Amino acid sequence: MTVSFGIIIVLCVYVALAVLDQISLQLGPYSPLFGGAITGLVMGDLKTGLMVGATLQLMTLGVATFGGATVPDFLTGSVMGTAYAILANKGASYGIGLAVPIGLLLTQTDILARMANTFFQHRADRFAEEGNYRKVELQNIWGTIPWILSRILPVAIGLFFGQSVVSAINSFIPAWFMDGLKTAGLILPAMGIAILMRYLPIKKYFPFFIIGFVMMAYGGKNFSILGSALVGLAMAAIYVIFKNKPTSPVTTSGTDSSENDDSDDDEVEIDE
Amino acid sequence: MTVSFGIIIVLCVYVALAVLDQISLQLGPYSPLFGGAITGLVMGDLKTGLMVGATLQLMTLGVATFGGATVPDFLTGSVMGTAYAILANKGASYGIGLAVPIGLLLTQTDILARMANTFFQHRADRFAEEGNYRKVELQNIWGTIPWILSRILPVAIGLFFGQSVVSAINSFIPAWFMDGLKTAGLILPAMGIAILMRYLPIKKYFPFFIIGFVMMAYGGKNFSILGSALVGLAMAAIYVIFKNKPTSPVTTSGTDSSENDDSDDDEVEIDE
Amino acid sequence: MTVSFGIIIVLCVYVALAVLDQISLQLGPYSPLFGGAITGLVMGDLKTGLMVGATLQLMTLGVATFGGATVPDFLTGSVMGTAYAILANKGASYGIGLAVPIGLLLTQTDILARMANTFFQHRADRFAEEGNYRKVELQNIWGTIPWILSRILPVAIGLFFGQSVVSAINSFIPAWFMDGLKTAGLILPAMGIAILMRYLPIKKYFPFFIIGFVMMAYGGKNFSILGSALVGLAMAAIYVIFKNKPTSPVTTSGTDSSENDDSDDDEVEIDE
Amino acid sequence: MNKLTDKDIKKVYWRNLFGLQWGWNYERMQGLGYSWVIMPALKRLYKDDKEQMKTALKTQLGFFNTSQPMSHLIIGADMGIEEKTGMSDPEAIVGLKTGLMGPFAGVGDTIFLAIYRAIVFSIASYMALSGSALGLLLPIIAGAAILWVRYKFTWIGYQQGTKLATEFAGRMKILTEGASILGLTVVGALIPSVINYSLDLKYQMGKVTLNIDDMLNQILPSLVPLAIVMFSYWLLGKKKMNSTRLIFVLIALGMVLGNLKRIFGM
Amino acid sequence: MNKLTDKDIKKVYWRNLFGLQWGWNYERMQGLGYSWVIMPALKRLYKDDKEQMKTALKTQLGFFNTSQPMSHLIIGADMGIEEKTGMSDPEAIVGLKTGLMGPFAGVGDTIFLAIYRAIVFSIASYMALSGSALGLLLPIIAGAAILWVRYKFTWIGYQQGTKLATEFAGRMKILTEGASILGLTVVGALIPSVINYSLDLKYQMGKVTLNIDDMLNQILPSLVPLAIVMFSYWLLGKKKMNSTRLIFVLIALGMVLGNLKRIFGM
Amino acid sequence: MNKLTDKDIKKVYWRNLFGLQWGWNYERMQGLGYSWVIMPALKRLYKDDKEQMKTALKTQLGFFNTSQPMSHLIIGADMGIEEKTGMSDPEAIVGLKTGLMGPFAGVGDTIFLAIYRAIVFSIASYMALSGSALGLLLPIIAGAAILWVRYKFTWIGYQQGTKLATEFAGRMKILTEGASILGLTVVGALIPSVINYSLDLKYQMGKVTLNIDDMLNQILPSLVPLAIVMFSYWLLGKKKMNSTRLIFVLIALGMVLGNLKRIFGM
Ligand SMILES: OC[C@H]1O[C@H](O)[C@@H](O)[C@@H](O)[C@@H]1O
Ligand SMILES: OC[C@H]1O[C@H](O)[C@@H](O)[C@@H](O)[C@@H]1O
Ligand SMILES: OC[C@H]1O[C@H](O)[C@@H](O)[C@@H](O)[C@@H]1O
Repeated sequence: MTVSFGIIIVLCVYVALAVLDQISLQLGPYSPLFGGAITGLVMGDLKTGLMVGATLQLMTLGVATFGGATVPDFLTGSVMGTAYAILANKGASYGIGLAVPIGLLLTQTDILARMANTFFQHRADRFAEEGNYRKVELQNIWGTIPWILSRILPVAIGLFFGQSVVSAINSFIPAWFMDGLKTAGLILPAMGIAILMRYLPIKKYFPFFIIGFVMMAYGGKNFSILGSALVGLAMAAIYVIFKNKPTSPVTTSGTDSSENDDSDDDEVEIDE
Repeated sequence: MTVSFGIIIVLCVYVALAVLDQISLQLGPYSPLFGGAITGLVMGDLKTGLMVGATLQLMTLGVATFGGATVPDFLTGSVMGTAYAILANKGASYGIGLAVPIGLLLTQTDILARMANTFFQHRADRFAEEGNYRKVELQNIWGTIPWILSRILPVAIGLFFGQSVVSAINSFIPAWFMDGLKTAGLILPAMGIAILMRYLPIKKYFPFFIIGFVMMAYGGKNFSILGSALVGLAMAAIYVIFKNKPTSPVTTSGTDSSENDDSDDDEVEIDE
Repeated sequence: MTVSFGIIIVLCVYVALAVLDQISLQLGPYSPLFGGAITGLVMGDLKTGLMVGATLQLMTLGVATFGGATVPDFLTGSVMGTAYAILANKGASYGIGLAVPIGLLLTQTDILARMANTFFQHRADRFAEEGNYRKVELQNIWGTIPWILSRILPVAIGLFFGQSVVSAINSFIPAWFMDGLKTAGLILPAMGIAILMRYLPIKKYFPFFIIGFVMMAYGGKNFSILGSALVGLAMAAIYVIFKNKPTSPVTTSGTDSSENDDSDDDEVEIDE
Repeated sequence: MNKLTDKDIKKVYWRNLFGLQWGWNYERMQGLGYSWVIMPALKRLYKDDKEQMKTALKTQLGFFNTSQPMSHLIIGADMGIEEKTGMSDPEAIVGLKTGLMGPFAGVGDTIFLAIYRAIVFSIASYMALSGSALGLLLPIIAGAAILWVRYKFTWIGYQQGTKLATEFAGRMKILTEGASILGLTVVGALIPSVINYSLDLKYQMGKVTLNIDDMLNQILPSLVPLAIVMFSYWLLGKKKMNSTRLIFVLIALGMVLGNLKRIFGM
Repeated sequence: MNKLTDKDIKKVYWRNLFGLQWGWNYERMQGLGYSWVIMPALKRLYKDDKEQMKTALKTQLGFFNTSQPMSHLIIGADMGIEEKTGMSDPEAIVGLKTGLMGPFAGVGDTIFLAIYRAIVFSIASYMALSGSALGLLLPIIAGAAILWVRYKFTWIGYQQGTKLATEFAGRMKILTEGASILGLTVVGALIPSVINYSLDLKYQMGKVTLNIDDMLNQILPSLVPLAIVMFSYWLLGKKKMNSTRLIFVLIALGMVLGNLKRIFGM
Repeated sequence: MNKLTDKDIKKVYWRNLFGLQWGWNYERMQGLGYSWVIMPALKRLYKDDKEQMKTALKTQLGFFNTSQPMSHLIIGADMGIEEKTGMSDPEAIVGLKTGLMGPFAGVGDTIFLAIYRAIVFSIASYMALSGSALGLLLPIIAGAAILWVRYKFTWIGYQQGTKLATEFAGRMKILTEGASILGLTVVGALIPSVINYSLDLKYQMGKVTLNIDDMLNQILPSLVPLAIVMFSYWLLGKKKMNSTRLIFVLIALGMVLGNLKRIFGM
């Protein structure tokens, strides 16, 4: 089984849109979750796509481009991992195992795109000297080209040679290596979490880290990330309330019954 | 089956005592829970009474007469709902469905009673001018009459015509209406809760609302209102401790062993 | 079955080491848990030893010699309770029942040891007058003798007469008494906890007591002491953070990506 | 002037327990009841002085409204002051009563009407739902404890007198805040616990059945009850909306939700 | 001078949504994008004044980098100020932009890149794992809500102008702290929820089987995931270590852990 | 005067680990042990000065009592000061020792005797109850970590000297409060976890069986254990009651509770 040209084109358009989503609206298409799902849908095996995408997504939750830092291209990893899994017909975990190294490999193309755009920046500088604002404007639009190419090229090439790649993997890569990759996939989320811990002031606010961990470690199946986020939100709000108002203001709660309380008709919000 | 005179009299006496309980000791008889239970007991079907009463109680937990506001008379609703359910022999949910509209209908009698008492207030004013304190005293005692009548009359009438009412309901009210009432019963507690939210300063202290919700939403069957109240109490006490003592006082805990600690023999209480 | 001399000697050496552990490193041998386990191991029934030791340990968690207070000798109780249980072949609960009264009985020997050492203290005073520091040093070393004897003697005697003691118990002590002891064992942990409550400033910080209780009471099997300790640690740290820094310092979290964050390479710790 | 006896104080306590609201009316609310409750003290102090008695009666029949359990503090303080100064300055008495009744109503209603009831009656109700009438003892026992608190309040009020007004005022603010925190925690917890409604919608999509409730639960348990509560809360903030009208809205909503299957012909 | 129309503001909003990072480059980061985004305002203000336009273009092409959603506040404020003072003091504009971009990046990335993503995409992923593609709607819906927030931000920035710089600064500190608290709670919760690795080691000792995982769980659930995270955190603090290298370390670790049985010949 | 060598400090650390309480007695408690522990330092400093040595010996044999792990800080500081000033001012040394030993005992006992033990030994015990002796390693490992902390304490004390007394004092208060919070949380959690007693009473009422334990659990889980603890706590506050007598009370209570069925002839 090879990937038809039609499918390659559709997926190329998709990753082009996805990278634009990533640097603008961030609605969803840029995420490995969507990458897997869309690829699965297009290639006729949505379920495998959902598995690969969702697993990869959870694996990279904390990975984000803070301050323009470059991170592995897990979206493309997700697209190609899913495609290879479906091609090889070897199940989702096969695809997940491949997605990580592919994402790693493609870190460089992201860097190239970000470097290439310096070219347009300099052209814009030149036009600015002339006061030619229309031409300045144009440079930013050209900037989309390197972004799009950096995603389309690897996907196109990877999918075109898909069958050969998969055969090569199947014949050359030993079982222990795939087992290892699988386990690596299980522990890789540690990276994203560790990045977040470095990014956030954990030394100052470590108690809240502990509380989050304990809630989830003991709450287990009954608890969820949104639950912990709500508790975190509550604690953050209590902190802000305390810090902001050192002296307790006169509260006017009390005898007014709700019937008379028609002066405010907003939903619950922070009252300040 | 009709309701015997004996039962009607017993229940009338009960609702008279209950309304007095409501405006004084608030020990329990005034609650829909007791209303259902007592009616069930008197009419020989305690279990149905408990179901109707308990469900109605949970449905109206947040409903209270803050500042003299008038609320539906769910006690009478509970009494008559239970009675009708037993008469019709249609199970507790039938009774619950009827209790709500009955309670709503009787909102007005409560208002009438509260208005009627203005009469005694004015008489008392007159006797006060004369310094006749005995007569002043008497007016407050007369005040019980409107309260009692406002509860006894509907119950007596409603029970006397009980059989006809039930037949009318059974023949005229369509199934979808009873289904709707049942679902309405399930969502009606939202009203009491919303009233409490309007009554309490939720905009200022919303984090605690979140915490209460999250504990119960995720704790599920393992958690309870008392549990959440204990946590709420702890948080409230921490808040009060913090606000009251901005500077940390010297603690004298330490080397004294418990054997020497005979100076205080009280149970745990707030130490201030 | 009697206890062989070899076993008696081994256990005597053990309790000697254990009492030294208790007054110095407190690594573990001094605990009833180890007492039961070691005795069980030596007498060929590790499992019974673990049961007796662990149960006794949980029963006495809060019991500690704050400020030199004397507490029952539950270590020796654990050793002898285990030995008797194995001798009588009556299961762990038999041994637990005996361990408590034995521990109580031996409270006095601990007091004797602590009194005896006054003798060496006075000798040291004398040598100090002479400036004879070597002799002063020696007195502290002699101090170990009363400690060791206070543990070895009861164990040696108790084990030597073990068989007779067990027979006496079996023939004289009624079933209801053993049942009672068993139940007493179940409620005895209340003592240790109450001691801790007296020792700690519960009147000032009772909210945290409530939180600990509620977490465990409702968390049940899913929660643990370490979990509650972590939450307690978090709350304590939040308290300390708040108290220490009344004005919020400028935080420098933010745009630095983790890659540049190489200035600190420590693990999570309180940052001050 | 006469002194109040312990028996007088106790009489007032008993009357307060029962009769503060017998004569409740829209014009003076607990005004009529207040005069009846404090009458044993008035008799002791002014029986022999017709003029003072008249002033006292007129003063004590004035507007009054507060939380019943808290009222003991005020009536106690009132007795303490009148015992010392009689009716020489009725303004001061009125000031005490109206000054304290507002904040006391706030904190008292929060604690005794809202929170206490929610806790005690929800436990008793859950017991009743599992078939045991014994749960009904719970409100009785807990209620008896409150009667004891009210007894204490009477004496505290009486002994502190005016100090109560000045000192409690500051404390009250912080206590109200504490009560609000406790109250809101319980209110939050009430939502998942007493609203047991779920959509009960299943959707057949090809081979898979989509259980809408399961999906919503995966996002947040009790999401639908929370949404209904938030909707009700928002409605209550609207002009012309009150709690009785809200009931009609919710009944209408129930009619729709309860017949979803009929409506969609499922 | 010309005034900005509502349409101008909206145009800038739309451009900001899409194009702030199209021209992202290592030299000026969002500098090129910034100039494009604000261009509709520049055109309105300086179309007829070539010199001012030149200054404006050069100013707005300078280095800029912040969190995208927060950038609306800055660009809004920039427009508000230029509308009043034009390009008379370019330094002030540069000061505003560079002064705010740092703190805004901190709080914005914490909230929108770290926390928001972790929550929304973890829920969606768990839904996907249970076979439902419907979860993919969640990020879309929540993302739409953020677009609305960004719209509001534009107007707030525009209306507050310089006040934003002074007033928000103080608020920002406390907001960042709040965001950190929320963020760290979620980060702590992520560990047991997304790292599902367990040692899967059983040890045969005589008759008893020792389940190492069970024993570690008795000490603390998710102890192994916690240890791996702590190890990664510690590594990231080392010189010469970065997140990409950490991946290789973790893959190597996975190779070992995934083949424990092979290694020990079990 | 001589300087202390690193080896001296280490020697004192080792002696402190083992022998501070060998000579424990009711008159001076850890006084005898203290002199033995610090002897290597005394030898180094005063070996050649008989008079100073005498003063030192007498000073160091005085009353002393504190938490063992915390004692390292005091002994360290003592060495630091004596190294500088010798025995010129014995009062200062006594002041340092007695000034710090009280607060250090409080916080040290809370952390190391109460909380640490409760946590580590409860985990180990639960492991033992499930049949595994491996849990016994836990206190050993955790205990070794504490020996390391004690090592650090020795050096901190030595290097900070008098500063310790002044600076730590302020910190100590807040640390004690923190330790109390941690401690009370654990104590609260201990109740449901280590008191496994339940009434085990069933009551036959007509057709229904009343399970008293179930009913109490519906009110509050672990209500009976809580009640027994509160009763014990209250007893301990009574004059003439101490922990040993409490044991007898609890055994008596156990005798009754354990024979309820016999008593009621059920
Ligand atoms: O950190 C601010 C900002 O920096 C870069 O521009 C990108 O990585 C963005 O995603 C990020 O929000
Ligand atoms: O709000 C104070 C008070 O007002 C009225 O008198 C009644 O509704 C009482 O139940 C309430 O406590
Ligand atoms: O309280 C301080 C100290 O006192 C005595 O020396 C012993 O009981 C120690 O265990 C305790 O640490």
